Amino acid sequence: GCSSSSSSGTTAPQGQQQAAPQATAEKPAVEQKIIYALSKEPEEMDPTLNVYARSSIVLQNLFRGLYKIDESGKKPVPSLAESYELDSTGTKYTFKLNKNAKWSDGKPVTAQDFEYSWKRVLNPDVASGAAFYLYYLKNGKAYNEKKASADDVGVKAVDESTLEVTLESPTPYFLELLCVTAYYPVRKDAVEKEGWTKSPETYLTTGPFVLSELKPKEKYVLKKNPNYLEADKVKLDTLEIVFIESSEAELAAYTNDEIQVSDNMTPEGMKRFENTPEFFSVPRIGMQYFDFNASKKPFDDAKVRKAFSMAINREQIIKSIVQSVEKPAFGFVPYGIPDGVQKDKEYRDVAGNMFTENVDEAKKLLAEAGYPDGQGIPEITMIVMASQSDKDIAQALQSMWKQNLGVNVNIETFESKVYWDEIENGSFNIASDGWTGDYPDPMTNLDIFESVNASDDIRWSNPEYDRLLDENRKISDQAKRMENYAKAEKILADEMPLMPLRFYEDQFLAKPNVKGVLKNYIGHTIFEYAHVE
Amino acid sequence: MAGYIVKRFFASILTMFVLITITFFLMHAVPGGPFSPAEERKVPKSVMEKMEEKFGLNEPLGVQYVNYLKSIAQGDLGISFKQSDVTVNELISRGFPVSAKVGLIAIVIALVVGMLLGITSAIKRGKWPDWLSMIVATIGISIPNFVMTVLMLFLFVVVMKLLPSYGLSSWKHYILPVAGLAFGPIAYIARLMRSSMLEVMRQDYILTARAKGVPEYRVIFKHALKNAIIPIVTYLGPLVAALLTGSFIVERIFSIPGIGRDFVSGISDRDYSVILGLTVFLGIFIIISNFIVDILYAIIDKRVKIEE
Amino acid sequence: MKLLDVQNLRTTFHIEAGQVQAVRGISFHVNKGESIGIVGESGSGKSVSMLSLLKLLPSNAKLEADSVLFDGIELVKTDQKAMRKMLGNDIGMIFQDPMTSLNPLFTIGEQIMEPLRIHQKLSKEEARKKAIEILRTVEIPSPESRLKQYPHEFSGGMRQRVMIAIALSCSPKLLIADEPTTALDVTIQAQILDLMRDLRNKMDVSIVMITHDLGVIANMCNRIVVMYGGTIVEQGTTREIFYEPKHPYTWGLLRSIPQFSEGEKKKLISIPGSPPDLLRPPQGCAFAARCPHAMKICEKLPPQQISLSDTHQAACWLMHPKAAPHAKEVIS
Amino acid sequence: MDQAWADLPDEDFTRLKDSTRQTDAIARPSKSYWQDAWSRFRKDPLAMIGLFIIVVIAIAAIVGPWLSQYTYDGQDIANQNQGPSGEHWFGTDKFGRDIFVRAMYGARISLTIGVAVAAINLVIGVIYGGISGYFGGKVDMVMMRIVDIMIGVPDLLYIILLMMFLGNTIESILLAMSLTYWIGTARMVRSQVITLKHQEYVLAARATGSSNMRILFKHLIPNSMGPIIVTVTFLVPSAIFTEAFLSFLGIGIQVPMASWGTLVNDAVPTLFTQPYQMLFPAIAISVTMFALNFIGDGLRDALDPRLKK
Amino acid sequence: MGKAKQSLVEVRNLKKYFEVQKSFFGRSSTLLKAVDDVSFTISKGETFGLVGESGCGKSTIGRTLLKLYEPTGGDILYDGKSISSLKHKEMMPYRKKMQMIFQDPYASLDPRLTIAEIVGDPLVVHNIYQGKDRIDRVKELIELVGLKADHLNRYPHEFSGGQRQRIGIARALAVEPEFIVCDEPISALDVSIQAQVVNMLEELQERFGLTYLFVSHDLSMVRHISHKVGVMYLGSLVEYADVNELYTNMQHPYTRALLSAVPIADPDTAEQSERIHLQGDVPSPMNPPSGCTFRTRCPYAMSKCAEEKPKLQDMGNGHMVACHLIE
Ligand SMILES: Nc1ncnc2c1ncn2[C@@H]1O[C@H](COP(=O)(O)OP(=O)(O)OP(=O)(O)O)[C@@H](O)[C@H]1O
Ligand SMILES: Nc1ncnc2c1ncn2[C@@H]1O[C@H](COP(=O)(O)OP(=O)(O)OP(=O)(O)O)[C@@H](O)[C@H]1O
Ligand SMILES: [Mg+2]
Ligand SMILES: [Mg+2]
Repeated sequence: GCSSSSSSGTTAPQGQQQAAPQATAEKPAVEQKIIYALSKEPEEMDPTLNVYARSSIVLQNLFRGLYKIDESGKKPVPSLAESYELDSTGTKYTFKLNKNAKWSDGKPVTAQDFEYSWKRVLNPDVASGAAFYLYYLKNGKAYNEKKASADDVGVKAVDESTLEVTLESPTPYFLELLCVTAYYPVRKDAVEKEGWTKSPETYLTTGPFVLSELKPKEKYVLKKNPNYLEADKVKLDTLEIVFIESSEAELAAYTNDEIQVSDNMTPEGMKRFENTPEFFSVPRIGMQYFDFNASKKPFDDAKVRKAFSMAINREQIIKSIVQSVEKPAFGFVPYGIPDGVQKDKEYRDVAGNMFTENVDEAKKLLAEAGYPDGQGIPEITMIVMASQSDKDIAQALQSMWKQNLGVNVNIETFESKVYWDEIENGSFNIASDGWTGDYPDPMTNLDIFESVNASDDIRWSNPEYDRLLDENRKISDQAKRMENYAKAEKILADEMPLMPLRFYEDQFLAKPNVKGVLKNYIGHTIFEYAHVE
Repeated sequence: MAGYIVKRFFASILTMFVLITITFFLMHAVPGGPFSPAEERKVPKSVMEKMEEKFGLNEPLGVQYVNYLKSIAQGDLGISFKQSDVTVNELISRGFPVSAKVGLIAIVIALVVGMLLGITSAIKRGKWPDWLSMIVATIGISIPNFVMTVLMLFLFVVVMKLLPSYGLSSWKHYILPVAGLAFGPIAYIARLMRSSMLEVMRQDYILTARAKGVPEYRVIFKHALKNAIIPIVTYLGPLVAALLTGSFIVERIFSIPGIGRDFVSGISDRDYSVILGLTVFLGIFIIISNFIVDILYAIIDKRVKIEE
Repeated sequence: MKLLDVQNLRTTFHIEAGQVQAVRGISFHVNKGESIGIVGESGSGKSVSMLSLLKLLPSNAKLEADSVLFDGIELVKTDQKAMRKMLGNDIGMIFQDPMTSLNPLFTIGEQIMEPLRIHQKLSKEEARKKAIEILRTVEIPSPESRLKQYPHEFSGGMRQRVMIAIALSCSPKLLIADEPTTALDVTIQAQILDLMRDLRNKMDVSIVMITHDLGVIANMCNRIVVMYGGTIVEQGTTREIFYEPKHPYTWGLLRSIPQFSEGEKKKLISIPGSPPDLLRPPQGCAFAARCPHAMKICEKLPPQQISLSDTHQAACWLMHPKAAPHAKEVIS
Repeated sequence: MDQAWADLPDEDFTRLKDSTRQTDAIARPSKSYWQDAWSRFRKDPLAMIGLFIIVVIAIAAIVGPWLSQYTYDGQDIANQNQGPSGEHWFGTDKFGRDIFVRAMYGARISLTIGVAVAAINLVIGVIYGGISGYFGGKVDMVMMRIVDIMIGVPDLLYIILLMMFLGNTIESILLAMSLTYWIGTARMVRSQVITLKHQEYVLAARATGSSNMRILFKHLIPNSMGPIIVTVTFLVPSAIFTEAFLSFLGIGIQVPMASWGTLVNDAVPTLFTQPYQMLFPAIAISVTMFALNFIGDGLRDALDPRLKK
Repeated sequence: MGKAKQSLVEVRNLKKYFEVQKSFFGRSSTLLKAVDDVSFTISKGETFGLVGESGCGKSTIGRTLLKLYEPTGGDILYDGKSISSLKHKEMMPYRKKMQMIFQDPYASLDPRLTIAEIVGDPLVVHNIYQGKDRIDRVKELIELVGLKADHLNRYPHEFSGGQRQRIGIARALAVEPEFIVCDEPISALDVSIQAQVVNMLEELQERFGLTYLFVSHDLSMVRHISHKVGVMYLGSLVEYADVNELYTNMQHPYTRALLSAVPIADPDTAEQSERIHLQGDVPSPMNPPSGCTFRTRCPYAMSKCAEEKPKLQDMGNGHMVACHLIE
């Protein structure tokens, strides 16, 4: 058994099954088919254009790039690439492609394919939304902004199986980046066919599965890809991805055995399974937090911000309101990111909590800021998105601040499409916000608070903070880097320009006979290692 | 007849034109665009602008409007902004038959059940069948669709495990969505039928039929029904348009790949071409179904002359 | 030979406000081959009494009678289903308003053929032939094409002829015509009356004709029944009623017809007041409140039917011996 | 002839004098139209029950919250999801808030919205439909095409737009729902007016020189009251639920304020774990609907003097 | 006719055509000539009776006279002044002088209004008699037509047909008109009530010197009440004369047929009376026969009748007939 709230195990248990493969073979053959539900049809099936999380889940099962996230769901391992070499500047990678890497039609995957795809992502005429993922490449941004030509971009196929990649600056998490769909290859002759993503015949992939049937809005049927590099390890024959929008319906479908894997259920529904072996919860490298608008009274005063952050009960909100097993956030870098020095430990555990909750302290701080018992404090508006969970959390916070600090906070909800504009125009005091990183390095969660990035939300800047992060981009000494990250986090904790609430975890249910379903650190559900018992 | 159709056709074109114009500008006046972030902000501004450029959103509104009119004149409703590999024409031609099929079954059921309920309560006025139908009807209008559908889902799928929860792959799959769609209309039709049946049963020609020795069931189902059905036909126009083009709630809850969901999701995604395309489609649909109802009138009741 | 014999028929409607005693004990009969007229003002219970006989009353009505014999069958005991078998077959009925009595949504043909198909079980083709024949009998030109038309394409007179055709389609023994010409023009009315007279002679049906037009009655009927306030106040042969009326209401009725004795215009003689409220019918004579000759007894007790001849009966206190001096004065 | 008949006293046979006769027996105390309508309404037991229920709910909505020890937003998470009890009559929600008090607050909003939307749309629908039906011809043609267009324009668009300009207030919800809700009423009034306008009393009014507007509002509209009332009673629940749907899209009233619609909507996920959370608000809506239906039926009868017994 | 009386209403070549759709999806609309070229004069204080079959245009004449329908052609003179082209506002003073009593006492009273409101409505519209005066006036009117003041707060359905027709009359009298169009005021009433209403109309005429256009198809009643009678057939006037002249010396075959069709309420005479049988129905006014419109049913029709429409000719004594038989 696997402890349901375990943060180390990211997949369904598979120990036993790997130990005794013969045993399974003797049993009457079960159909190796899993039905999994997504809330909607993926928006984008061309990996080079995709920016959507939901689409990524499908694409991650269809495509593989140079590297992939391993079975533990935590670190990159070679996939289509065999190995790489990094030069001393830390900016030039030379990848060797696996000779056996093939497209689903059997043709080999070449370095030229990668060059073509990556340049395509950056091509300003293609206007891919995912282009920014490749800004790490030398001149990537410039090309995308039409300031350089395609030839200037730092990717080059030296021969069929050698790819030379030059980066703008050293990027310690570049291998992790390679696991993002935008870095996946597409083949020129396929892409140039009109509507290539719309039919299984023209849709060429490189991953564990191929598309075999496509029923828009209803379901996509994926079949095992015999030409996949590690095809022998893929046990699943069929992966059916159905689209169930309403989470009530998904609960019904799951309890009715119509789907085997579910991750889009109502919290109430999920909670019913919380203590069963069907329930899994996996940290994602993201966090929900609340922006304090530091440019406006009363949150221009760090004391007030800290008071607000200390006066709430995160544990209670998560358990009773969000109804999940997630962890309260007392820091700014989520779980799921390994520590740079002690590789087998999480950064979060090493760094420890950055602050605590303390109502008395909070009251004191508020009084010091000139608002004893909340008196004289200007009207405070908290904006949230119209989702049920956001509204629930907002109400709980509102009530806690009222009770603990004597402060009245108004809640305003906004439709998601206008919500970010609302934050940008700055008329709020507190705003719900959240972030999921792209790669398992604290940078992905901390750089968003740099002054260049924070000007249109928290409106806070701290030169020391900026300096620490900047330094970390340039050095590769992990001990120093980790120290700097901790320092940066401490600054955030002292200034509290945002209030961390919870570290995201992805919860999912899998029927007891379904094993090996993987949730990786960015929330993708991977079926490469899954099978039915 | 031909002249009438021609005239009606031109009126419809004008109606559509105004409809498109209003929707177009309204849509653009609504804050937020197709590429504004919805969940977390990820995409940098510059990339967003590039995508807007690709879809021609950087052009002045007037130009966009003219372009849209041009392409729609050729029957092209454009590409979805959100799902860029899907054209709106595809979206409709795939989704509409699905919505229409479910909707049609629902209409038939709503008509049959609603009318039977209404007739029974009219004939048994003041007796228990009348009360029963009154209760069903009131519950029908006081329990909203979003509750009704979820309730059914839990009852028949989770608790009783009788019916499937999503998709449309067998006849069983149709039961819940059809019931969800038909519930409200049944209530309404029952009330409507009751009052018009009561009215008709008072007419002289019913007495004539009885005096001819026509058996009572035949009096009711032949003589009275045909007359009483006229108000239902009026109600049917908008109902058919609404049901055939799908319902947001029912399609969402029962995961039906129709176009009913697209309207709301199109608007919350600011998927301009989808919004406009569906508006155009729905507009045409409303116009056609109103037209058919008018003709139906004339067919049922030969006295009715279609006026211009 | 009595075809229809009604004894003490009473009909009550239950409405929320109470009970409407629409018909309060009437007795009359119809002989074979005879046509009788029922006159009386609006609301006097003419239609209700006929509908009662045929069991066509709405569900809120209650019917009681000592006996209703039709062609030897006791109708009081017949249930509605069995009654329907007779309706349209043995008994035909025509209603007042030809404009509303035909179903607007069915063709004339369908409506004429229906009773034929139900009662005589004719095939569609046979029924059609029969329908054409009947339409010809009621003098509708080009009946073949007319069959396919709808009621609104017919004029009022033609519709009433269609109604007659429907009523006569199964050659009934009794035809009940409830104000068949009230809604029609004089010239059309004349046509219809001629037609009915002809048919009576040709097809040997008995006719009960309801009207409040004494002219129509004088032209059509052998006997007259005068109703007022849910009761029969007088009945007799046409001549008896016209030339020896005994009831003040009959007098009033006859006198309110404009008379033209050369040149000089006379003021019309009207019956003042309005008919009784049958929810609370008067204790005594229904007409007492409007009767110019009313006596105390008239308000207290209902008068009894007094036979003046085999055929002539009237119910009026003036015929009581004690009212004799008074009655003399009235008659002079 | 029996003996009794012959033995009547002579005195009975004296003629009645005109003054002693009872003509025109139907004397009834005179009342004004409204008194009259009210007296008819009062005699309808169902309608009175309906009225009583509505009054009770209205009173509960107005004064109820003050009498309770709880407030609509007072949280007590420790006591979340409690079933109904003496302490919390309708139980508590997941914030530990008292659902009874929230339902009473919800009544304020939902009833306000229901009634206001019904009233506004009644007025617009009656005027629009009345004019369209009465004048007919080209006027009707143009007005009906406008209606077609208004149905065609996706309502969410302008609702969102309105919310942006006016904020998430009850006023903007009302305004948004007033934009197209009247169309059903208008259609209905139109068809009524078309059939009624050929009545002779309309001609009679014209012969006395009444203006078109006078004819429309004094004669035609009052005579269409029956179906109008029915339509309006149907409007109330759909307004209540549309409001909930708007909240679902994030453009309704703001939390922690609740309406009946949002109470029901928010309870959907817990339908099977804590069914009472939906049950009570749903019952409140249904009871109100029944009451409204009864009142509607009663009103329709009461306003039609012809139905007087 | 003795002394020349002053004419109050003069109708010259009045035409009223309706446009109607013929087919279901009517492109083709045809003209329905409800009133086609009708002229007559009504003298002050007199009753002009108008008879004819249903649908021949009697009501249409009455309604066009009051400008309830816009005349298609011709002229209407009231007291010497043409009113046929007046607008709503300009018409208002005439609306006070000209009133109408309707055929159907059930349909012509708004069921939702009390008697007081119905009778008071013209006073409100013309803004005469304010406040208490108005109430008094309504009371006066209602008593004038033989009802009681305590009837005022009742509704039409609480009255019998005769009483309702009185209410209609009271409404017409409210503005003290000079001229009243009585459009079949008695045909919906009981025999015993008809006399009440006719008596009252006569009484009122005597008292206030009213002028009536009395439309009816009850020929005996028309004979009773009218001074002059016009006979209409399919939109045109075929004969008109003083009442006694017309009834004793009728000329037009239609008039004769019409009068002979009246059932005589006397069994003796009924058996003897010779009836002129008219064949067929009234032709549709949408495609009337050519020439004389009556020829299709006329027992004396000649070839000339199909060719030429006969004109009204004076037979002397003001007796006008339109028939080719009269030469
Ligand atoms: N369904 C009913 N419910 C209650 N009362 C009724 C009903 N039908 C008829 N009555 C009453 O019964 C009485 C007799 O009506 P009936 O129709 O027989 O009159 P009538 O003599 O035929 O009059 P008319 O000449 O107007 O046809 C009237 O007072 C009428 O109001
Ligand atoms: N508003 C109208 N639109 C179209 N046709 C009309 C209209 N009013 C009357 N007609 C037609 O004009 C003709 C004359 O009608 P009118 O009502 O004047 O006849 P009438 O002599 O009064 O008949 P009745 O005795 O039945 O009242 C009829 O054919 C009628 O159908
Ligand atoms: Mg009758
Ligand atoms: Mg007329």
